[in-house]
Amino acid sequence: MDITATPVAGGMVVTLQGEIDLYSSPRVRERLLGLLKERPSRLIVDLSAVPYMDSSGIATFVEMLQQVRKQQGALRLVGLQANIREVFRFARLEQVFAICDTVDAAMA
Amino acid sequence: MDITATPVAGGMVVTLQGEIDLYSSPRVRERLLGLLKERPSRLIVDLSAVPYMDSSGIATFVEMLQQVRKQQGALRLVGLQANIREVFRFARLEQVFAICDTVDAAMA
Amino acid sequence: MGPSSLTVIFPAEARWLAAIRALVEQSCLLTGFAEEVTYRVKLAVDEACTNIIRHSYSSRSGTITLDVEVGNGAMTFTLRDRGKPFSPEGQSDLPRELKPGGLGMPLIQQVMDEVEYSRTPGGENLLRMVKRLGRN
Amino acid sequence: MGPSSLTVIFPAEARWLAAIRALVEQSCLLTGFAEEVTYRVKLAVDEACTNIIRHSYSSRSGTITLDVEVGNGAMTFTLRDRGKPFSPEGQSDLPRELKPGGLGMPLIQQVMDEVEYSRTPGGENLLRMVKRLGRN
Ligand SMILES: Nc1ncnc2c1ncn2[C@@H]1O[C@H](COP(=O)(O)OP(=O)(O)O)[C@@H](O)[C@H]1O
Ligand SMILES: Nc1ncnc2c1ncn2[C@@H]1O[C@H](COP(=O)(O)OP(=O)(O)O)[C@@H](O)[C@H]1O
Repeated sequence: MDITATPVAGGMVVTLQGEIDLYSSPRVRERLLGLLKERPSRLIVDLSAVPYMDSSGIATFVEMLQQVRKQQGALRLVGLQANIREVFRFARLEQVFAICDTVDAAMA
Repeated sequence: MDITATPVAGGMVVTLQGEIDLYSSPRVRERLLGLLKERPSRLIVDLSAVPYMDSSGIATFVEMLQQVRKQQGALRLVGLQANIREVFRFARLEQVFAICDTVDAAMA
Repeated sequence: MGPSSLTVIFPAEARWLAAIRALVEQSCLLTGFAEEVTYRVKLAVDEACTNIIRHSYSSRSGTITLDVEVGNGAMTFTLRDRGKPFSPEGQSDLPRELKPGGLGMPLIQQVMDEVEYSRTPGGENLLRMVKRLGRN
Repeated sequence: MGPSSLTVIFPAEARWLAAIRALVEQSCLLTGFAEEVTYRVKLAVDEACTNIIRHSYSSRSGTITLDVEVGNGAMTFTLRDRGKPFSPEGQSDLPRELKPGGLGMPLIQQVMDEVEYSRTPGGENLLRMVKRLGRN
Protein backbone atom coordinates (compact mmCIF):
# COMPACT_ATOMS: atom_id res chain seq x y z
CA MET A 1 0.00 0.00 0.00
CA ASP A 2 1.47 3.31 -1.14
CA ILE A 3 0.02 6.47 0.39
CA THR A 4 0.96 9.96 -0.77
CA ALA A 5 -0.50 13.24 0.48
CA THR A 6 -0.42 16.51 -1.45
CA PRO A 7 -1.72 19.80 -0.01
CA VAL A 8 -3.98 21.68 -2.41
CA ALA A 9 -5.82 24.98 -2.17
CA GLY A 10 -8.39 24.43 0.57
CA GLY A 11 -7.46 20.89 1.49
CA MET A 12 -5.48 17.76 1.00
CA VAL A 13 -5.38 15.15 -1.76
CA VAL A 14 -4.42 11.65 -0.62
CA THR A 15 -3.58 9.10 -3.29
CA LEU A 16 -3.76 5.43 -2.35
CA GLN A 17 -2.21 2.69 -4.42
CA GLY A 18 -2.72 -1.03 -3.83
CA GLU A 19 -5.32 -3.35 -2.36
CA ILE A 20 -7.14 -2.36 0.82
CA ASP A 21 -7.87 -5.28 3.12
CA LEU A 22 -7.41 -6.24 6.76
CA TYR A 23 -3.65 -6.24 6.21
CA SER A 24 -3.35 -2.76 4.73
CA SER A 25 -6.34 -0.85 6.12
CA PRO A 26 -4.78 -0.20 9.57
CA ARG A 27 -2.00 1.73 7.83
CA VAL A 28 -4.47 3.66 5.69
CA ARG A 29 -6.46 4.47 8.82
CA GLU A 30 -3.45 5.70 10.77
CA ARG A 31 -2.23 7.88 7.94
CA LEU A 32 -5.63 9.45 7.30
CA LEU A 33 -6.18 10.11 11.02
CA GLY A 34 -2.77 11.80 11.09
CA LEU A 35 -3.71 14.01 8.16
CA LEU A 36 -7.06 14.87 9.72
CA LYS A 37 -5.24 16.25 12.79
CA GLU A 38 -4.23 19.14 10.54
CA ARG A 39 -7.96 19.81 10.09
CA PRO A 40 -8.02 20.20 6.31
CA SER A 41 -11.25 21.81 5.16
CA ARG A 42 -11.49 19.12 2.51
CA LEU A 43 -9.93 15.65 2.39
CA ILE A 44 -9.93 14.21 -1.13
CA VAL A 45 -9.03 10.54 -1.37
CA ASP A 46 -8.01 9.33 -4.83
CA LEU A 47 -8.81 5.62 -5.17
CA SER A 48 -8.18 5.24 -8.89
CA ALA A 49 -5.15 3.01 -8.23
CA VAL A 50 -6.99 0.80 -5.74
CA PRO A 51 -8.10 -2.39 -7.52
CA TYR A 52 -9.59 -4.06 -4.43
CA MET A 53 -11.27 -2.93 -1.23
CA ASP A 54 -13.04 -4.99 1.39
CA SER A 55 -15.29 -3.97 4.28
CA SER A 56 -12.32 -3.08 6.47
CA GLY A 57 -11.52 -0.39 3.90
CA ILE A 58 -15.10 0.83 3.87
CA ALA A 59 -15.13 0.85 7.69
CA THR A 60 -12.00 3.02 7.58
CA PHE A 61 -13.68 5.56 5.33
CA VAL A 62 -16.83 5.55 7.47
CA GLU A 63 -14.66 6.37 10.47
CA MET A 64 -12.95 9.19 8.53
CA LEU A 65 -16.33 10.54 7.45
CA GLN A 66 -17.49 10.67 11.06
CA GLN A 67 -14.27 12.40 12.09
CA VAL A 68 -14.45 14.90 9.24
CA ARG A 69 -18.04 15.75 10.09
CA LYS A 70 -17.03 16.46 13.70
CA GLN A 71 -14.43 18.85 12.35
CA GLN A 72 -16.99 20.44 10.02
CA GLY A 73 -14.83 19.48 7.07
CA ALA A 74 -15.60 17.45 3.96
CA LEU A 75 -14.46 14.05 2.70
CA ARG A 76 -14.60 13.23 -1.00
CA LEU A 77 -13.80 9.90 -2.60
CA VAL A 78 -12.49 9.97 -6.15
CA GLY A 79 -11.93 7.50 -8.99
CA LEU A 80 -13.61 4.40 -7.55
CA GLN A 81 -13.22 1.44 -9.87
CA ALA A 82 -16.52 -0.21 -10.86
CA ASN A 83 -16.13 -3.24 -8.57
CA ILE A 84 -15.39 -1.06 -5.56
CA ARG A 85 -18.23 1.28 -6.34
CA GLU A 86 -20.46 -1.77 -6.29
CA VAL A 87 -19.31 -2.65 -2.78
CA PHE A 88 -20.36 0.84 -1.65
CA ARG A 89 -23.70 0.26 -3.36
CA PHE A 90 -24.14 -3.15 -1.70
CA ALA A 91 -23.44 -1.45 1.63
CA ARG A 92 -25.95 1.31 0.79
CA LEU A 93 -23.24 3.91 1.32
CA GLU A 94 -23.10 5.26 -2.22
CA GLN A 95 -25.27 8.26 -1.26
CA VAL A 96 -23.68 8.71 2.14
CA PHE A 97 -20.24 9.47 0.73
CA ALA A 98 -19.47 12.29 -1.69
CA ILE A 99 -18.14 10.28 -4.62
CA CYS A 100 -16.60 12.20 -7.52
CA ASP A 101 -15.21 11.02 -10.83
CA THR A 102 -12.03 13.09 -10.80
CA VAL A 103 -9.86 15.04 -8.39
CA ASP A 104 -10.78 18.21 -10.31
CA ALA A 105 -14.47 17.55 -9.75
CA ALA A 106 -13.80 16.93 -6.06
CA MET A 107 -11.95 20.25 -5.74
CA ALA A 108 -14.72 22.23 -7.42
CA MET B 1 -6.23 -19.05 -23.91
CA ASP B 2 -7.57 -17.18 -26.94
CA ILE B 3 -6.08 -18.05 -30.31
CA THR B 4 -6.89 -16.14 -33.49
CA ALA B 5 -5.36 -16.71 -36.91
CA THR B 6 -5.30 -14.11 -39.71
CA PRO B 7 -3.98 -14.86 -43.21
CA VAL B 8 -1.59 -12.18 -44.47
CA ALA B 9 0.33 -11.78 -47.71
CA GLY B 10 2.80 -14.63 -47.69
CA GLY B 11 1.78 -16.26 -44.47
CA MET B 12 -0.30 -16.38 -41.34
CA VAL B 13 -0.39 -14.26 -38.19
CA VAL B 14 -1.47 -16.09 -35.04
CA THR B 15 -2.31 -14.01 -31.99
CA LEU B 16 -2.26 -15.73 -28.61
CA GLN B 17 -3.84 -14.26 -25.52
CA GLY B 18 -3.44 -15.64 -22.01
CA GLU B 19 -0.96 -17.66 -20.02
CA ILE B 20 0.81 -20.61 -21.64
CA ASP B 21 1.39 -23.50 -19.26
CA LEU B 22 0.81 -27.26 -19.12
CA TYR B 23 -2.93 -26.60 -19.10
CA SER B 24 -3.10 -24.38 -22.17
CA SER B 25 -0.09 -25.43 -24.26
CA PRO B 26 -1.73 -28.60 -25.69
CA ARG B 27 -4.39 -26.41 -27.24
CA VAL B 28 -1.82 -23.98 -28.61
CA ARG B 29 0.11 -26.93 -30.04
CA GLU B 30 -2.91 -28.47 -31.73
CA ARG B 31 -3.99 -25.19 -33.26
CA LEU B 32 -0.53 -24.33 -34.58
CA LEU B 33 -0.07 -27.84 -36.01
CA GLY B 34 -3.40 -27.44 -37.75
CA LEU B 35 -2.35 -24.13 -39.27
CA LEU B 36 0.99 -25.60 -40.38
CA LYS B 37 -0.88 -28.21 -42.42
CA GLU B 38 -1.75 -25.36 -44.78
CA ARG B 39 2.02 -24.91 -45.25
CA PRO B 40 2.16 -21.13 -44.82
CA SER B 41 5.48 -19.76 -46.08
CA ARG B 42 5.70 -17.78 -42.88
CA LEU B 43 4.06 -18.35 -39.48
CA ILE B 44 4.11 -15.23 -37.33
CA VAL B 45 3.12 -15.74 -33.70
CA ASP B 46 2.17 -12.60 -31.79
CA LEU B 47 2.86 -13.10 -28.08
CA SER B 48 2.34 -9.53 -26.90
CA ALA B 49 -0.78 -10.55 -24.94
CA VAL B 50 0.92 -13.52 -23.29
CA PRO B 51 1.99 -12.51 -19.78
CA TYR B 52 3.35 -15.93 -18.78
CA MET B 53 4.97 -18.86 -20.54
CA ASP B 54 6.62 -21.93 -19.05
CA SER B 55 8.83 -24.59 -20.61
CA SER B 56 5.82 -26.46 -22.02
CA GLY B 57 5.16 -23.34 -24.10
CA ILE B 58 8.77 -23.15 -25.22
CA ALA B 59 8.69 -26.87 -26.05
CA THR B 60 5.64 -26.22 -28.21
CA PHE B 61 7.45 -23.52 -30.17
CA VAL B 62 10.54 -25.72 -30.56
CA GLU B 63 8.32 -28.39 -32.04
CA MET B 64 6.75 -25.84 -34.43
CA LEU B 65 10.18 -24.59 -35.45
CA GLN B 66 11.24 -28.14 -36.31
CA GLN B 67 8.05 -28.65 -38.30
CA VAL B 68 8.38 -25.34 -40.13
CA ARG B 69 11.98 -26.12 -41.07
CA LYS B 70 10.89 -29.44 -42.56
CA GLN B 71 8.39 -27.52 -44.66
CA GLN B 72 11.05 -24.99 -45.67
CA GLY B 73 8.97 -22.25 -44.12
CA ALA B 74 9.74 -19.67 -41.45
CA LEU B 75 8.53 -19.13 -37.89
CA ARG B 76 8.75 -15.71 -36.27
CA LEU B 77 7.89 -14.84 -32.70
CA VAL B 78 6.69 -11.32 -32.02
CA GLY B 79 6.16 -9.07 -29.01
CA LEU B 80 7.68 -11.19 -26.27
CA GLN B 81 7.28 -9.56 -22.87
CA ALA B 82 10.55 -9.05 -20.99
CA ASN B 83 10.02 -11.93 -18.54
CA ILE B 84 9.26 -14.37 -21.33
CA ARG B 85 12.19 -13.20 -23.39
CA GLU B 86 14.32 -13.97 -20.36
CA VAL B 87 13.07 -17.56 -20.29
CA PHE B 88 14.17 -17.94 -23.92
CA ARG B 89 17.54 -16.49 -22.90
CA PHE B 90 17.83 -18.88 -19.93
CA ALA B 91 17.09 -21.74 -22.31
CA ARG B 92 19.71 -20.40 -24.77
CA LEU B 93 17.06 -20.26 -27.49
CA GLU B 94 17.04 -16.52 -28.05
CA GLN B 95 19.26 -16.88 -31.12
CA VAL B 96 17.59 -20.06 -32.35
CA PHE B 97 14.23 -18.39 -32.86
CA ALA B 98 13.61 -15.40 -35.10
CA ILE B 99 12.29 -12.94 -32.53
CA CYS B 100 10.88 -9.63 -33.82
CA ASP B 101 9.55 -6.61 -31.99
CA THR B 102 6.44 -6.09 -34.09
CA VAL B 103 4.26 -7.96 -36.55
CA ASP B 104 5.32 -5.43 -39.21
CA ALA B 105 8.98 -6.23 -38.62
CA ALA B 106 8.18 -9.95 -38.82
CA MET B 107 6.41 -9.48 -42.16
CA ALA B 108 9.29 -7.51 -43.71
CA MET C 1 -13.70 -32.00 -16.81
CA GLY C 2 -15.19 -33.33 -13.61
CA PRO C 3 -15.22 -31.71 -10.20
CA SER C 4 -11.96 -31.19 -8.38
CA SER C 5 -10.94 -29.58 -5.13
CA LEU C 6 -7.99 -27.89 -3.53
CA THR C 7 -7.28 -27.31 0.16
CA VAL C 8 -5.23 -24.52 1.65
CA ILE C 9 -4.22 -24.34 5.30
CA PHE C 10 -2.89 -21.01 6.53
CA PRO C 11 -2.25 -19.07 9.73
CA ALA C 12 -5.03 -16.70 10.78
CA GLU C 13 -2.92 -13.69 9.80
CA ALA C 14 -3.99 -10.78 7.61
CA ARG C 15 -0.76 -10.93 5.58
CA TRP C 16 -1.91 -14.13 3.83
CA LEU C 17 -5.21 -12.70 2.62
CA ALA C 18 -3.83 -11.40 -0.68
CA ALA C 19 -2.49 -14.86 -1.53
CA ILE C 20 -5.84 -16.46 -0.65
CA ARG C 21 -7.68 -13.95 -2.82
CA ALA C 22 -5.36 -14.65 -5.74
CA LEU C 23 -6.02 -18.37 -5.38
CA VAL C 24 -9.78 -17.83 -5.21
CA GLU C 25 -9.66 -15.51 -8.20
CA GLN C 26 -7.89 -18.02 -10.42
CA SER C 27 -10.23 -20.79 -9.27
CA CYS C 28 -13.21 -18.63 -10.24
CA LEU C 29 -11.79 -17.88 -13.67
CA LEU C 30 -11.07 -21.60 -14.13
CA THR C 31 -14.72 -22.31 -13.33
CA GLY C 32 -15.82 -19.78 -15.92
CA PHE C 33 -17.10 -16.97 -13.71
CA ALA C 34 -17.18 -13.50 -15.26
CA GLU C 35 -14.79 -10.93 -13.87
CA GLU C 36 -17.37 -8.99 -11.84
CA VAL C 37 -18.67 -12.18 -10.26
CA THR C 38 -15.11 -13.27 -9.56
CA TYR C 39 -14.52 -9.99 -7.73
CA ARG C 40 -17.59 -10.51 -5.55
CA VAL C 41 -16.70 -14.10 -4.73
CA LYS C 42 -13.15 -13.06 -3.85
CA LEU C 43 -14.61 -10.39 -1.58
CA ALA C 44 -16.98 -12.80 0.16
CA VAL C 45 -14.25 -15.35 0.89
CA ASP C 46 -11.96 -12.56 2.08
CA GLU C 47 -14.65 -11.21 4.41
CA ALA C 48 -15.22 -14.67 5.85
CA CYS C 49 -11.48 -15.12 6.50
CA THR C 50 -11.26 -11.62 7.98
CA ASN C 51 -14.07 -12.48 10.39
CA ILE C 52 -12.30 -15.67 11.49
CA ILE C 53 -9.09 -13.74 12.12
CA ARG C 54 -10.77 -10.87 13.99
CA HIS C 55 -13.68 -12.54 15.74
CA SER C 56 -13.24 -16.30 15.92
CA TYR C 57 -9.56 -16.13 16.93
CA SER C 58 -9.80 -12.54 18.29
CA SER C 59 -6.54 -11.76 16.41
CA ARG C 60 -4.71 -14.46 18.35
CA SER C 61 -2.88 -17.24 16.56
CA GLY C 62 -4.79 -20.06 14.93
CA THR C 63 -5.19 -21.93 11.69
CA ILE C 64 -7.72 -21.55 8.89
CA THR C 65 -8.49 -24.32 6.40
CA LEU C 66 -10.12 -23.41 3.10
CA ASP C 67 -11.45 -26.01 0.65
CA VAL C 68 -12.17 -24.77 -2.86
CA GLU C 69 -14.30 -27.09 -4.94
CA VAL C 70 -14.86 -26.48 -8.65
CA GLY C 71 -17.03 -28.30 -11.15
CA ASN C 72 -20.71 -29.06 -11.69
CA GLY C 73 -21.37 -25.43 -12.57
CA ALA C 74 -20.69 -24.16 -9.07
CA MET C 75 -17.95 -23.37 -6.64
CA THR C 76 -18.09 -24.43 -3.02
CA PHE C 77 -15.89 -22.80 -0.39
CA THR C 78 -15.60 -24.44 3.00
CA LEU C 79 -13.81 -22.61 5.79
CA ARG C 80 -12.83 -24.34 9.01
CA ASP C 81 -11.34 -22.86 12.17
CA ARG C 82 -10.87 -23.89 15.79
CA GLY C 83 -11.77 -20.53 17.33
CA LYS C 84 -14.76 -19.67 19.45
CA PRO C 85 -18.23 -20.88 18.52
CA PHE C 86 -20.35 -18.47 16.52
CA SER C 87 -23.97 -18.28 15.57
CA PRO C 88 -24.73 -16.00 12.66
CA GLU C 89 -28.36 -15.21 13.49
CA GLY C 90 -29.26 -11.58 13.03
CA GLN C 91 -25.87 -10.69 11.54
CA SER C 92 -26.92 -10.68 7.91
CA ASP C 93 -28.66 -7.28 7.82
CA LEU C 94 -26.87 -4.07 6.97
CA PRO C 95 -26.33 -1.78 9.98
CA ARG C 96 -29.11 0.78 10.44
CA GLU C 97 -26.92 3.69 11.46
CA LEU C 98 -23.58 4.88 10.07
CA LYS C 99 -20.82 2.99 11.85
CA PRO C 100 -17.43 1.62 10.94
CA GLY C 101 -18.16 -2.11 10.68
CA GLY C 102 -20.95 -4.61 10.41
CA LEU C 103 -20.71 -5.01 6.63
CA GLY C 104 -18.86 -8.30 6.24
CA MET C 105 -21.70 -10.73 6.93
CA PRO C 106 -24.28 -8.83 4.82
CA LEU C 107 -21.79 -8.73 1.93
CA ILE C 108 -21.21 -12.48 2.15
CA GLN C 109 -24.98 -13.07 2.14
CA GLN C 110 -25.49 -10.79 -0.82
CA VAL C 111 -22.80 -12.48 -2.93
CA MET C 112 -23.20 -16.17 -2.20
CA ASP C 113 -26.11 -18.41 -3.22
CA GLU C 114 -25.80 -20.54 -0.08
CA VAL C 115 -24.22 -19.70 3.28
CA GLU C 116 -24.27 -22.23 6.07
CA TYR C 117 -22.58 -22.08 9.49
CA SER C 118 -22.15 -25.09 11.72
CA ARG C 119 -20.09 -26.31 14.64
CA THR C 120 -18.65 -29.79 14.09
CA PRO C 121 -18.63 -32.45 16.83
CA GLY C 122 -14.83 -32.12 16.70
CA GLY C 123 -15.11 -28.52 17.87
CA GLU C 124 -14.51 -26.75 14.58
CA ASN C 125 -16.43 -23.86 13.10
CA LEU C 126 -17.47 -24.70 9.58
CA LEU C 127 -18.67 -22.13 7.05
CA ARG C 128 -19.86 -23.45 3.72
CA MET C 129 -20.53 -21.03 0.87
CA VAL C 130 -21.79 -21.92 -2.60
CA LYS C 131 -21.73 -19.74 -5.69
CA ARG C 132 -23.39 -21.02 -8.85
CA LEU C 133 -22.38 -20.23 -12.41
CA GLY C 134 -24.67 -17.95 -14.36
CA ARG C 135 -25.81 -15.87 -11.40
CA ASN C 136 -24.73 -12.38 -10.50
CA MET D 1 6.86 -10.00 11.35
CA GLY D 2 8.24 -13.46 11.93
CA PRO D 3 8.24 -16.43 9.60
CA SER D 4 4.96 -18.00 8.61
CA SER D 5 3.91 -20.77 6.32
CA LEU D 6 0.97 -21.89 4.25
CA THR D 7 0.18 -25.34 2.86
CA VAL D 8 -1.81 -26.13 -0.23
CA ILE D 9 -2.91 -29.61 -1.23
CA PHE D 10 -4.17 -30.06 -4.78
CA PRO D 11 -4.82 -32.74 -7.37
CA ALA D 12 -2.00 -33.36 -9.85
CA GLU D 13 -4.00 -31.68 -12.63
CA ALA D 14 -2.78 -28.96 -14.96
CA ARG D 15 -5.95 -26.91 -14.47
CA TRP D 16 -4.86 -25.92 -10.94
CA LEU D 17 -1.48 -24.53 -11.97
CA ALA D 18 -2.73 -20.99 -12.58
CA ALA D 19 -4.16 -20.87 -9.05
CA ILE D 20 -0.89 -22.18 -7.60
CA ARG D 21 1.09 -19.58 -9.52
CA ALA D 22 -1.18 -16.81 -8.27
CA LEU D 23 -0.65 -17.99 -4.70
CA VAL D 24 3.12 -18.16 -5.17
CA GLU D 25 3.15 -14.72 -6.80
CA GLN D 26 1.37 -13.05 -3.91
CA SER D 27 3.58 -14.84 -1.39
CA CYS D 28 6.66 -13.52 -3.21
CA LEU D 29 5.35 -9.96 -3.25
CA LEU D 30 4.53 -10.29 0.47
CA THR D 31 8.14 -11.35 1.09
CA GLY D 32 9.38 -8.31 -0.80
CA PHE D 33 10.68 -9.90 -4.00
CA ALA D 34 10.93 -7.64 -7.02
CA GLU D 35 8.56 -8.36 -9.91
CA GLU D 36 11.16 -10.01 -12.17
CA VAL D 37 12.33 -12.28 -9.37
CA THR D 38 8.71 -13.08 -8.55
CA TYR D 39 8.16 -14.13 -12.16
CA ARG D 40 11.14 -16.48 -12.05
CA VAL D 41 10.15 -18.04 -8.75
CA LYS D 42 6.61 -18.56 -10.04
CA LEU D 43 8.09 -20.24 -13.11
CA ALA D 44 10.34 -22.54 -11.06
CA VAL D 45 7.50 -23.70 -8.80
CA ASP D 46 5.27 -24.19 -11.84
CA GLU D 47 7.96 -26.27 -13.60
CA ALA D 48 8.37 -28.43 -10.52
CA CYS D 49 4.60 -29.04 -10.31
CA THR D 50 4.45 -29.73 -14.05
CA ASN D 51 7.16 -32.36 -13.67
CA ILE D 52 5.29 -34.06 -10.85
CA ILE D 53 2.11 -34.16 -12.93
CA ARG D 54 3.84 -35.43 -16.09
CA HIS D 55 6.65 -37.59 -14.77
CA SER D 56 6.09 -38.55 -11.16
CA TYR D 57 2.40 -39.38 -11.63
CA SER D 58 2.71 -39.93 -15.41
CA SER D 59 -0.48 -37.84 -15.86
CA ARG D 60 -2.43 -40.26 -13.66
CA SER D 61 -4.32 -39.05 -10.63
CA GLY D 62 -2.43 -38.12 -7.49
CA THR D 63 -2.03 -35.38 -4.94
CA ILE D 64 0.58 -32.64 -4.64
CA THR D 65 1.34 -30.83 -1.39
CA LEU D 66 3.07 -27.47 -1.51
CA ASP D 67 4.39 -25.68 1.58
CA VAL D 68 5.23 -22.01 1.16
CA GLU D 69 7.35 -20.54 3.92
CA VAL D 70 8.01 -16.81 4.14
CA GLY D 71 10.21 -14.84 6.51
CA ASN D 72 13.88 -14.60 7.46
CA GLY D 73 14.66 -12.97 4.12
CA ALA D 74 13.94 -16.09 2.12
CA MET D 75 11.15 -18.21 0.75
CA THR D 76 11.18 -21.96 0.99
CA PHE D 77 8.96 -24.10 -1.22
CA THR D 78 8.53 -27.77 -0.35
CA LEU D 79 6.71 -30.04 -2.79
CA ARG D 80 5.60 -33.52 -1.84
CA ASP D 81 4.08 -36.24 -3.97
CA ARG D 82 3.49 -39.99 -3.79
CA GLY D 83 4.47 -40.80 -7.37
CA LYS D 84 7.40 -42.79 -8.62
CA PRO D 85 10.87 -42.24 -7.13
CA PHE D 86 13.11 -39.84 -8.99
CA SER D 87 16.74 -38.98 -8.88
CA PRO D 88 17.65 -35.67 -10.46
CA GLU D 89 21.28 -36.42 -11.32
CA GLY D 90 22.29 -35.23 -14.75
CA GLN D 91 18.98 -33.47 -15.38
CA SER D 92 20.13 -29.95 -14.60
CA ASP D 93 21.97 -29.19 -17.85
CA LEU D 94 20.30 -27.63 -20.83
CA PRO D 95 19.75 -30.06 -23.73
CA ARG D 96 22.59 -30.03 -26.27
CA GLU D 97 20.45 -30.32 -29.37
CA LEU D 98 17.19 -28.61 -30.32
CA LYS D 99 14.33 -30.68 -28.91
CA PRO D 100 10.92 -29.98 -27.45
CA GLY D 101 11.57 -30.56 -23.75
CA GLY D 102 14.28 -30.92 -21.17
CA LEU D 103 14.13 -27.29 -19.98
CA GLY D 104 12.21 -27.58 -16.72
CA MET D 105 14.94 -28.84 -14.43
CA PRO D 106 17.62 -26.47 -15.76
CA LEU D 107 15.22 -23.53 -15.30
CA ILE D 108 14.54 -24.55 -11.70
CA GLN D 109 18.27 -24.78 -11.03
CA GLN D 110 18.93 -21.41 -12.61
CA VAL D 111 16.24 -19.64 -10.58
CA MET D 112 16.51 -21.16 -7.11
CA ASP D 113 19.38 -20.73 -4.63
CA GLU D 114 18.93 -24.24 -3.25
CA VAL D 115 17.28 -27.30 -4.83
CA GLU D 116 17.16 -30.57 -2.96
CA TYR D 117 15.41 -33.80 -3.88
CA SER D 118 14.83 -36.64 -1.44
CA ARG D 119 12.66 -39.67 -0.93
CA THR D 120 11.13 -39.86 2.54
CA PRO D 121 10.95 -43.10 4.54
CA GLY D 122 7.17 -42.77 4.16
CA GLY D 123 7.53 -43.16 0.39
CA GLU D 124 7.08 -39.55 -0.63
CA ASN D 125 9.12 -37.54 -3.09
CA LEU D 126 10.21 -34.32 -1.48
CA LEU D 127 11.54 -31.34 -3.41
CA ARG D 128 12.79 -28.39 -1.37
CA MET D 129 13.61 -25.11 -3.10
CA VAL D 130 14.92 -21.96 -1.45
CA LYS D 131 15.01 -18.46 -2.91
CA ARG D 132 16.72 -15.72 -0.93
CA LEU D 133 15.83 -12.04 -0.96
CA GLY D 134 18.25 -9.72 -2.70
CA ARG D 135 19.38 -12.20 -5.34
CA ASN D 136 18.40 -12.27 -8.97
N1 LIG E 1 -16.28 -16.12 12.20
C1 LIG E 1 -16.83 -15.46 13.24
N2 LIG E 1 -16.60 -15.87 14.50
C2 LIG E 1 -17.13 -15.22 15.56
N3 LIG E 1 -17.91 -14.12 15.43
C3 LIG E 1 -18.17 -13.65 14.20
C4 LIG E 1 -17.65 -14.30 13.04
N4 LIG E 1 -18.09 -13.61 11.96
C5 LIG E 1 -18.84 -12.62 12.41
N5 LIG E 1 -18.91 -12.62 13.76
C6 LIG E 1 -19.72 -11.68 14.62
O1 LIG E 1 -20.68 -11.05 13.78
C7 LIG E 1 -20.52 -9.63 13.80
C8 LIG E 1 -20.82 -9.03 12.43
O2 LIG E 1 -19.81 -9.41 11.49
P1 LIG E 1 -19.57 -8.52 10.19
O3 LIG E 1 -20.88 -8.29 9.53
O4 LIG E 1 -18.55 -9.20 9.37
O5 LIG E 1 -19.05 -7.11 10.69
P2 LIG E 1 -17.76 -6.72 11.54
O6 LIG E 1 -16.79 -7.83 11.42
O7 LIG E 1 -17.31 -5.46 10.92
O8 LIG E 1 -18.25 -6.52 12.95
C9 LIG E 1 -19.09 -9.42 14.27
O9 LIG E 1 -18.92 -8.18 14.91
C10 LIG E 1 -18.88 -10.59 15.22
O10 LIG E 1 -19.40 -10.30 16.48
N1 LIG F 1 9.23 -34.98 -10.43
C1 LIG F 1 9.77 -35.87 -11.30
N2 LIG F 1 9.51 -37.19 -11.18
C2 LIG F 1 10.03 -38.08 -12.03
N3 LIG F 1 10.86 -37.76 -13.06
C3 LIG F 1 11.17 -36.45 -13.24
C4 LIG F 1 10.64 -35.45 -12.36
N4 LIG F 1 11.14 -34.27 -12.78
C5 LIG F 1 11.91 -34.52 -13.85
N5 LIG F 1 11.95 -35.82 -14.13
C6 LIG F 1 12.74 -36.47 -15.21
O1 LIG F 1 13.74 -35.56 -15.61
C7 LIG F 1 13.61 -35.28 -17.02
C8 LIG F 1 13.97 -33.82 -17.29
O2 LIG F 1 12.98 -32.96 -16.76
P1 LIG F 1 12.79 -31.50 -17.32
O3 LIG F 1 14.13 -30.83 -17.38
O4 LIG F 1 11.77 -30.79 -16.52
O5 LIG F 1 12.32 -31.65 -18.82
P2 LIG F 1 11.00 -32.35 -19.43
O6 LIG F 1 10.01 -32.43 -18.34
O7 LIG F 1 10.59 -31.46 -20.54
O8 LIG F 1 11.47 -33.70 -19.92
C9 LIG F 1 12.18 -35.65 -17.36
O9 LIG F 1 12.04 -36.00 -18.71
C10 LIG F 1 11.92 -36.82 -16.43
O10 LIG F 1 12.41 -38.01 -16.98
